[in-house]
Amino acid sequence: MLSPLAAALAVFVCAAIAMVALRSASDAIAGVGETAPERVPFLGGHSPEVHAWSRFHARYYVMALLFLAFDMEMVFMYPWAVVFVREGGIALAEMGMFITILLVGVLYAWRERALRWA
Amino acid sequence: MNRSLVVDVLFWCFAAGSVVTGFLVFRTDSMVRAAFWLLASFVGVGAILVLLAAEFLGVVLILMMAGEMLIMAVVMVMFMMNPAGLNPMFMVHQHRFAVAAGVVSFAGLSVVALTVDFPDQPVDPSVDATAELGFELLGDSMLVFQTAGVALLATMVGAIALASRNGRFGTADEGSHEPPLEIEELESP
Amino acid sequence: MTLEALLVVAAALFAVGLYGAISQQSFVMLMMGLELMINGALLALIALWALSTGGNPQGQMLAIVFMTVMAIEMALGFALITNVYRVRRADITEKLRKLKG
Amino acid sequence: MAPGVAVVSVAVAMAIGVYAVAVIDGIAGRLVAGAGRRGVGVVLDPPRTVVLLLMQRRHRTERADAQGWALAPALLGGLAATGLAVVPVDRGTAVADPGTGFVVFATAIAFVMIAVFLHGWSPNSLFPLIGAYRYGAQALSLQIPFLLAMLATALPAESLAVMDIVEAQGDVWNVVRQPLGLPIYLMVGVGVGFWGPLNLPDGADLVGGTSAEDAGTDRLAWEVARAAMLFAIAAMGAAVFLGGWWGPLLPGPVWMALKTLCLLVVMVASRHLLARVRIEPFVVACWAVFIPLALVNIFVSGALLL
Amino acid sequence: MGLSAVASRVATRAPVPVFPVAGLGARAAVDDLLVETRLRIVDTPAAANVLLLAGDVPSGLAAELARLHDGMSRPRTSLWWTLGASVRPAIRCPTEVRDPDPSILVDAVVDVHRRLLTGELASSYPQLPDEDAAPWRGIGPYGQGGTGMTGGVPYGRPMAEVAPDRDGLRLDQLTVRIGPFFARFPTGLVLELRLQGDVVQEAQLALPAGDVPMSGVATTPFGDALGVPVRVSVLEVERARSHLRSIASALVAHQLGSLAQRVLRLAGKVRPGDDHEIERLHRVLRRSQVLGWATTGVGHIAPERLEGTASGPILRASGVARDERADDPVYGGLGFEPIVHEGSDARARLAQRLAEARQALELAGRAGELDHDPESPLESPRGRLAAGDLPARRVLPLIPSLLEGMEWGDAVSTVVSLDLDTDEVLALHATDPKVSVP
Repeated sequence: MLSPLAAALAVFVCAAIAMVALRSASDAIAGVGETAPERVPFLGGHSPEVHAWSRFHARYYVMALLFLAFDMEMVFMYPWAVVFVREGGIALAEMGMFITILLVGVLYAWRERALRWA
Repeated sequence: MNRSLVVDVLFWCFAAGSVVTGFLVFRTDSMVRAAFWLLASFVGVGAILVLLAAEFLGVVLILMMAGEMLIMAVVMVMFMMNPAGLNPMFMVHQHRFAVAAGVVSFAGLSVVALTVDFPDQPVDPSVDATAELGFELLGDSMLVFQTAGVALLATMVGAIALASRNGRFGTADEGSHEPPLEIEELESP
Repeated sequence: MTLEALLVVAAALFAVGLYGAISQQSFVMLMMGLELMINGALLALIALWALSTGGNPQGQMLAIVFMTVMAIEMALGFALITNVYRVRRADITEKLRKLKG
Repeated sequence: MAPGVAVVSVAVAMAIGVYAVAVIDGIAGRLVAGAGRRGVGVVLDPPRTVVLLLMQRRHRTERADAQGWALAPALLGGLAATGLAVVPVDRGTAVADPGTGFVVFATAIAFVMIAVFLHGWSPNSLFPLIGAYRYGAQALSLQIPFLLAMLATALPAESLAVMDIVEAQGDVWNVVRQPLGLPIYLMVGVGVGFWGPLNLPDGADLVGGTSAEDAGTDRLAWEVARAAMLFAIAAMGAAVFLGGWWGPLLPGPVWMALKTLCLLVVMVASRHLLARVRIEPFVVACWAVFIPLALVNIFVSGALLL
Repeated sequence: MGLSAVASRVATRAPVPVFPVAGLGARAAVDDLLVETRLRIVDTPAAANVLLLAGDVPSGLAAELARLHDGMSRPRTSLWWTLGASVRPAIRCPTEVRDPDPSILVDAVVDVHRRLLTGELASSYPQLPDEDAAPWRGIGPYGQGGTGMTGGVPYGRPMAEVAPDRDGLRLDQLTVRIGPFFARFPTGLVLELRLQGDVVQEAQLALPAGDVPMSGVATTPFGDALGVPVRVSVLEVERARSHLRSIASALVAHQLGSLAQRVLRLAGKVRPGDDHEIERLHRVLRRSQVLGWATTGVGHIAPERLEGTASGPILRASGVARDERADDPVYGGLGFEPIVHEGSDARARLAQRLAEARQALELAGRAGELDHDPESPLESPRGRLAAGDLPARRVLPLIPSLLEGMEWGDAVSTVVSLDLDTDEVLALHATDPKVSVP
């Protein structure tokens, strides 16, 4: 007998292994090996001048930082949701206050156009 | 099979995994791999937390770390030269001192852990830890909870003001002048 | 899985993190060291909570605060790195030192 | 549940789900295209394509991150399986019903972004790379509305176990209690499964995006994992919004299957009816519209609960 | 029968993954293959087993064609659908199909694919020699071809260099040449881009020179109308078809492939007076929001920038009521009035084409036996057409400045909304390798 989380873990591990196995299975059927020109990344006919791996400018970095802070609210909300009905109005008020404070941050980001990048 | 044996085996797997992947963070050339090794280390710790009856905390730690480590990878790739480790690299300073500090801190902390006699008071498995946490959140630790909210708001505002180029005070890098271009050959081992 | 074993593992994580935080030149790698140290501390905290304090709910609360601190550290750290890079084009600690003043 | 039974039942569910996605997609495509009713192809083409992809040689790019490339579809498939495992099929029947099943599912959803990013990063090629980063923006914006829309359903159950959440819908389904929740859930669900209008990482403008360099089983594994993820999202939606096994006359699992199928049809058909959205307005919409809406959903349904 | 034999028999019945290359005079035929259920048109060579070359692929693109071929995964083969062309493609094609009937082509492709899977036909060999992009082994401490952390050419390619950006962050800029076989662009269009992240910092046209037979341009009714009288109804139906095909390719670019199939089917069967069919299509498109969220505000061109450059629907979508047909007495007698849309963006251009397609069928229904006089000005679906004055020649120079600062998805939407003609783009290679900015 497995505890539920262990069952979930077992399912995860087995599915992942199965996917890797599936992926490798064709190497036996279809063969492996290719020449240098066959490994050139596709750009529509031209070969790239530089490696694609670079200091990629992810222009949404400000949104990502906003996410880092805002995502934390989920940690507080899960336990809150469990006791919400038992605690009643006080729970609603407290979480309302907490969320309102955080939403001010989102509002600020939106006003500063921090969510846009192009 | 004995349940505690299974737990022990799993614990040592996760423990070894999280320490080894934690170490690999500093031993890989690719920044994406480094971030995802760190994620693996957190997942290992999260799994240990689950084994320790802190089921909610463990799972939520893993949940939080997915997003955080993705951002870590994105930012690392932006701000590292040679982010994918196409050329091998080893960007360290005061390496010997760092190794010594690591070893000493490990030894010291381990000695503390092994010598100090902590009270033996295991958590009651019948208690719903998540609900406990919820009551704590809305009861005694209410102030902590709200303070966290304010701190997070301050973080958001601060991060946006710092990172965003176009704020209400004008362009962030205006008036700064670029340092002269310098070619530095960094030591490789 | 004893308390001692857990604390030793936590110490190992902390030590690896400390090594990284001291030795790495690049800001972002330095932050990974810090994260790893917090990771070790979190493990030690929960180990003590679960096995030594009998599940005092404040221990869990403290763990959540740890996670929040981690998020705040990352957000502000990345914001600072972005700003420093934008204004000074520095991505490793030495450059910043050299540029001071 | 014994480990073997758990794994096999999830594998069967996944296989059925993936096939269902392929068939629904084929039927919806033909209906929208106004093509003739040559039905056999819709049913038989998916397995034939699977065999074809098995016979195609895998493609590798120069200096790719081979481990990452192999790991990405495996991770996505594993996450889909985990997500499926925590969905209850009938009262007391679930592969895994941990007390935090809800958070486990959310974690599986959160890790999709790791899988997609890894998948696009690994080939060291431009279009996959752009797709990977685009999904970063998309997933980070989707994450919070998704979690919030799901979280609202935990309020009436006072528990994070999915079984309890379904159990609490005996008299009224959550879709009635929280009419805003299901649309938001489906929208972000389509986004998490990067399907249809929200298929930005593998989009047509990137000629395949993160899977542009995939051939043979690489492509097969990725498509299978993605379809399984869609299925898992639909199944979870059926459980937490549409009352899972609750329903008159028919046995519980049948109801569960029907409800899952309904949501799956809606999600899969969106691909043929809605155009690709632009990433930037989408990110703004997530933060400025969907997060506030999801919060309103939580607080209004919470207030009504008291 | 062995397992692999069974497998290949099953696999031969699957839709064949085909990467099509539309050469001169073959764009419409290749686009129409989308409706064939036995083929699966794919966007990248990695996913394809069959490389379908249609029409004349100019010899100037030989190197790119070889690279495209080598990018396909095995088993693979190439097939040439001649469509009246005579110049052989630059790569070896074991199979040729001379019949222009698409169903015969599909049969041939399926057969080739079957033979490929069963081993009767050998998978084609790489076209290019097995050499790295640059010599790199053995130089530098790790053999990366240089020293230092960012020096050298690891694995045969240099790393990207930093460049300034409007964001103030000096991060790496990727220089890439996209095309000439990029599925969303007309064949032959090559854009040299500098990308930072997914944003286009700088765009340039890089049309390779080469000999292109000019034959392809003349095969459409509009090409004929330059020299001889052509029925107005024929011209107008052709205009409607062209607009519908353009809308179909925009739908494909916005991930609505099945809707695009419906539009292509409609394009294949429209007759004079079928404008109600397009009315129905218009309702479907409005419902599916193609004309909405994906294209509004994308690719905005200020009307004054269009002065002297683009004509046709692009111009009229910016609110300028200029149409060569308005000066044609024949059209005047039919009660022709130019349609205009405001907006100047991709959405307006799509709506413009849809409205013009409807109008064209209406006109065709009324035109009866009337002929277009070769002396009168000629308005092709893409704008004013005269001998030696191709609409694409005036539109192409707009692209570089238009794309600058655009996110990649929007850039693709914009190029698609300009409805460049493959034949014209390929013909420009021959006549004028440097398209000058007016």
